[in-house]
Amino acid sequence: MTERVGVYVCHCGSNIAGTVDVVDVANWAEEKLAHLGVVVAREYKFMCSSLGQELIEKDIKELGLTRVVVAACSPHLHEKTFRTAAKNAGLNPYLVELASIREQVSWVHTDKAVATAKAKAVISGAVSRVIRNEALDELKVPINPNTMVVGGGIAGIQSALEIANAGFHVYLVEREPSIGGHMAQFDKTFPTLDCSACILTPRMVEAGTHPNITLLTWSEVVNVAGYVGNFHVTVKKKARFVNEELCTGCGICEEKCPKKVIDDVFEAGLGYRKAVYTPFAQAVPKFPVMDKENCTYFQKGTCKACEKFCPTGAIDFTQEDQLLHIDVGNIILATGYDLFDARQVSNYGYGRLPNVFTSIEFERLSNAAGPTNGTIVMRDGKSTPKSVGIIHCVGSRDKNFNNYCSVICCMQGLKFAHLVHERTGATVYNFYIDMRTAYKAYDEFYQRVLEEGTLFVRGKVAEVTDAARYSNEKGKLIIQVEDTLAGKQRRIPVDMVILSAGLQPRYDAKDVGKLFGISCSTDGWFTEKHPKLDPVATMTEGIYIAGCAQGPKDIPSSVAQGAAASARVLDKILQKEVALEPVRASIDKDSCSGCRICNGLCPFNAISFIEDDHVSDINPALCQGCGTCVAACPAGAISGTGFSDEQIMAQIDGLLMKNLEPEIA
Amino acid sequence: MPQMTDERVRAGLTREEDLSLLHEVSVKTAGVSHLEMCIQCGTCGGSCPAARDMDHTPRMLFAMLRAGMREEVLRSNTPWICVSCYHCVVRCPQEVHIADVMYTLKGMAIKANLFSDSTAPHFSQTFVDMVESYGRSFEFGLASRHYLRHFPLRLPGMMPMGIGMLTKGRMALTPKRIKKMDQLTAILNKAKTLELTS
Amino acid sequence: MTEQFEPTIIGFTCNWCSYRAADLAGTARMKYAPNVRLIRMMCSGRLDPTFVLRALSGGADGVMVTGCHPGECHYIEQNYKALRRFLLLQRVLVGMGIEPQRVKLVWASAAEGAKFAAETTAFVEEIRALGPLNWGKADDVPQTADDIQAAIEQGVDQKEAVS
Amino acid sequence: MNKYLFYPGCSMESSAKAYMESLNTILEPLELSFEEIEDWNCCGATEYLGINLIPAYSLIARNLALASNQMNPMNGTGATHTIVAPCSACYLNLAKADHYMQERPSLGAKVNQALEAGGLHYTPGTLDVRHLIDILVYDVGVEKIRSKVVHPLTGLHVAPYMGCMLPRPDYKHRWSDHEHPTELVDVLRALGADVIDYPLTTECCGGHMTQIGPETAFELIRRLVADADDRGADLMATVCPMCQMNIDAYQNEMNHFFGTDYHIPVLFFTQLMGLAFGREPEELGIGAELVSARNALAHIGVEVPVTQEPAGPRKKSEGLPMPRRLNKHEGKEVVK
Repeated sequence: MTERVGVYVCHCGSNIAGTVDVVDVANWAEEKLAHLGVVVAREYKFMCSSLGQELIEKDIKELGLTRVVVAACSPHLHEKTFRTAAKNAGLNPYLVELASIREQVSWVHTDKAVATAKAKAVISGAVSRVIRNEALDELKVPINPNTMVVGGGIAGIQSALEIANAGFHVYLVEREPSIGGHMAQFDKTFPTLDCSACILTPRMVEAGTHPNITLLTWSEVVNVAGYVGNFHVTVKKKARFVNEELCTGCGICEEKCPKKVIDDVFEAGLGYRKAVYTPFAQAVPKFPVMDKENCTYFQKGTCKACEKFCPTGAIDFTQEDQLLHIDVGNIILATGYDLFDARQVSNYGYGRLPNVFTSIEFERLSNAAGPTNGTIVMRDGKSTPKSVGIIHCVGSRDKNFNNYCSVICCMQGLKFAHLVHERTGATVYNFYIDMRTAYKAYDEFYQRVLEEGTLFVRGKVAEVTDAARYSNEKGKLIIQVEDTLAGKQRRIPVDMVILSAGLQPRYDAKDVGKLFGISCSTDGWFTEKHPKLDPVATMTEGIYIAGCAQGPKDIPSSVAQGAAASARVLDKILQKEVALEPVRASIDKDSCSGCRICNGLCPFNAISFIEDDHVSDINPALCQGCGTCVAACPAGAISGTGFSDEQIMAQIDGLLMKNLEPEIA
Repeated sequence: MPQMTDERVRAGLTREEDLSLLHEVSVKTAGVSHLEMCIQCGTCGGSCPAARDMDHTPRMLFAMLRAGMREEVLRSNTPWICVSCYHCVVRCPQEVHIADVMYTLKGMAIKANLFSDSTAPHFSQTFVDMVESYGRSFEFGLASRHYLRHFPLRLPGMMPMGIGMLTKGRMALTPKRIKKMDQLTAILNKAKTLELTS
Repeated sequence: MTEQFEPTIIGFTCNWCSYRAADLAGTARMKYAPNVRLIRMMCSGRLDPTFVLRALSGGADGVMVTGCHPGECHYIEQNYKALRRFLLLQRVLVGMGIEPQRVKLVWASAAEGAKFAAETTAFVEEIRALGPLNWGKADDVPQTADDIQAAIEQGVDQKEAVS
Repeated sequence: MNKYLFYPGCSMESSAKAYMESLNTILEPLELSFEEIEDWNCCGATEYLGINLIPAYSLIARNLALASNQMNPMNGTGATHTIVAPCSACYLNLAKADHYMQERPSLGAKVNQALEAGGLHYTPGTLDVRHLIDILVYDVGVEKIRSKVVHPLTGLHVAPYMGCMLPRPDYKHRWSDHEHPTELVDVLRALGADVIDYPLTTECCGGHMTQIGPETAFELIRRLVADADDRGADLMATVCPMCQMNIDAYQNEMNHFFGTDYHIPVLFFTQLMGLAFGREPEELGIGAELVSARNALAHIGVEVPVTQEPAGPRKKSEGLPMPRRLNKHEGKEVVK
């Protein structure tokens, strides 16, 4: 059957008409493309206006159009508009094609004749294609109202609480024994200097006791299958060797455990913990975990002190890792960040010079619940520093390490300066490249630290050394830097150096991204759907991101993103079902040879192999429509709706139409 | 004319054509200089082991390049003090090829005859003369020519060392010459007609 | 005087990065050569090499394939597959007696309107220099794998295409 | 037998003869074979680059072109595309030319244009430019070195001095670190030496500043020597002729300049390897250093014979005044 095609050429005011002879284009289309089925071609000042849309709707109804081409702006702008118009007039929306003659023609070329000819070619391509379009229906799938939040830092906690408070169930998965994340390690929070634990702990408790939240700590997601609304997640709940039903969290096991080990995680290597432990006093849940690697019983076969003393018999050496299968409709990833390993900047001496500390070490050092009860001392554990240098941008804004600004380090450095000053009275230097104190009440904090007498040196520190050049440098750490405002190289001897280390993506962020089917930026942070307008959604429907997993940010922004992600999830849950774009691949089982070439190509695991029939099959809900398998199928058994071979081939031919006058092109 | 420049600089004026100075230096530098990427953090000036003898730190020099202060930059002793230790290069957060930019500035200063101290350019030139004549460096010839010209007063103090070097067989009194000197000369003569322009 | 040869080029662009880069070039009113006509695909991984052959046999003098930068693919990693196919395709073209540099692979993110414009203009000039495509007319069709490799190395700086 | 192309550099025949002599003694036990590049020329040190760019790179590239021609007949005999330089400055120049000719194709094209005038051509990337210690640590291996030690240097406190141009700029990411590399430390430890913690290990020796701005250079030498002395070093081990020359030959003048009295001998690491492998000091050029290592080596039972001092131009040196300290502009002229 011959299609009846309508072509609509938009002037876009003078945006298109200024460079393209739209009247000529319309006349040409009606005449020269008639053989493809064009029955009408019109030009109009603003096609996207309601009058323009009505024009199309009227033609569809009155002229019985079966296909529509709108030559206007980029499809990314108004494809939806014109498809809706077609739908209103009773035409399947996928029978409408946009020909971009603004972004790709009138705005980028200057010669009117050339631009007009190119516009014709573009329209010819679109018409050739549209007559091969098929009517498609959106896929509707129901939404499972349960949600999984991965990562129990402040962003994840916030997300979980928002959704739980709205009355829906949340699984909060955390890799460590307790929720709380990095924030639990901090002493004070800038700029208000609230005690971090004081504001965080109530949230942790709320999350731990909320009837709508299932807390899965010491657990990791190991597999994700399914699609928006219907994810099937496998969570590995690592053996705690403590029966959570029986444990009261009394702490006797930890007290009696004879094995003391350095706590590299929570205490950042500055403190000790036992082999059976809760990482910190306010941990949620309160149940300890047993560290098999260090437990004397597991290593040597005897001890069991914990078991002997446990008043409720909760210690269980036979416990094994469990795999939990959980179905959810949406997932929020709030997996946080890793601290930049400052040893990489070998000129700053961390790891070689004892009195060089990292920011997280200093957090623990200044924390009243930390290894020194909040006394700021040097590595010997007793001397108070008389002078302290705080170095900003360690590992950040540096092409040798991480290119980006880690956002929090300036404020963190200022906070450290304040704490050192307040608690030791030491002379404090801050070395910075640019002082970045944007956001509410941040610059005021900078003013305050200036007022307290902290000395600021604008210059990226070149090195920290113990090689004294002059007698006053003996026994000190010398910070060598160009004071760029004074234009002189300076050597400043101090007792202690704190490296305000940057944030970087979790070491396994790439793998986690793959697991959940989302991508990472070149820096390694999870990529949001739109950097400004859709910052917590991802390109994979039903997967959202919040907090530092998306990029470095401070606590207020993390909390805001946590809340934003839950708003997006609640929106989905309340819609009860979700419509999926019908751009999908499908396999013609009769043509499929069962070669399985396509099986390995799909990053979304949408293609499975049906052993019985010896053919491959595509799950339309998992398929994202990239088309890679379509291109790869040697048997031509896979077709892509919306982007079929026929459509693309026809478009190629259409674009290459001759006699466009002039022959640019 | 230097006086004119001083006037101009004092008045804070920059000629349009001087704004291309940074680009010019960048183009003439081997490798991709990344000079335009400098964020003025001072890592170079802080790292430099010889900064105290420089009239401007490398960072300041780069700011002056941007400002189009051609004569002031080419007159600076900074490139001549640079010891090519590459501390700044590996530490630079913007991967600016600082040491190579210094070589470029030296070459430009020599061409423009704008250096305030001739010791270094003459040493380099003497060294190059030896290499161009013999294909190998010739320490004795170099040292004797250079010290006589620039450090006549240092010679006495150097004598014990020079004698030591000679007696311990560490300095030859006659130069070594490569076999295909004509080949090398042809290469260098051709090379001298070429310049990096893009 | 002979008129300047105006090549016809078909561009296959990925919906997420390079098509948006083209949009951005437009929004920013960057000017580039008008010889390229674009086809939007969801992903550069959709590129079936036969599309390129169809375009070249149908009158195009060159084909430009654009996708997201490696590591930034909207579909995780499909642009790597596009890269693999592209490299293979070049060999096939050589085998057919077509200069492999008539196809070009460009990575352009949605933010790289300027890059898109510059690469397009540069490619048009490259094809202009090659002259019109005489499909299958070349006498010196390379025969051995080594010949093919040599022809590719001579013609295309593959590293540049990848980076 | 691992075969390599070898670029000795000018110093190896003169001021660093001891380096060459000692290097020759360790090749065989470590099963290394070096084939010298035929008719190599000076790399231009740090001097030519500041005068005229294209000639400077062409000068270096001639060596690369010669080497790449020479590597062909050796095909099939091992790592033939590797060119070894024992001097850090030569190493850097060769590596740099190879690297920049790739990074800046326009430079590569011009350099080749010049080379063609001499009938040569070099395709950047053909050769792998490496330093001697890189070969010893990463190809030969520390274990093998340790296995050849017959006279451990136990009790000898050595400051490991890598110098600057070796670990930096490190175009190929070869070194363990740019600031505190471990390669030399590992070799010296394998010899049994007591390696001291020497944070200045990659600081500059002054380079050509000993020739053109002695006050700058003396300060750099002072820092190195003073810190080594502070930390109890008996001697310093180096991997570069220029470093050895500066710290050894100018130490005395530096002492005069600052009124200090340091006495830190500087030996090439290959000399220490030779000693540990059981060679005699004379075979290793020990004694050629101006700050004598005799006392330092006596600690570990090595006797260095007194070298005769043949008659030199001594007569003219009598009765001359002591050197004066130099002011910044003394003895220099202003060119207009």
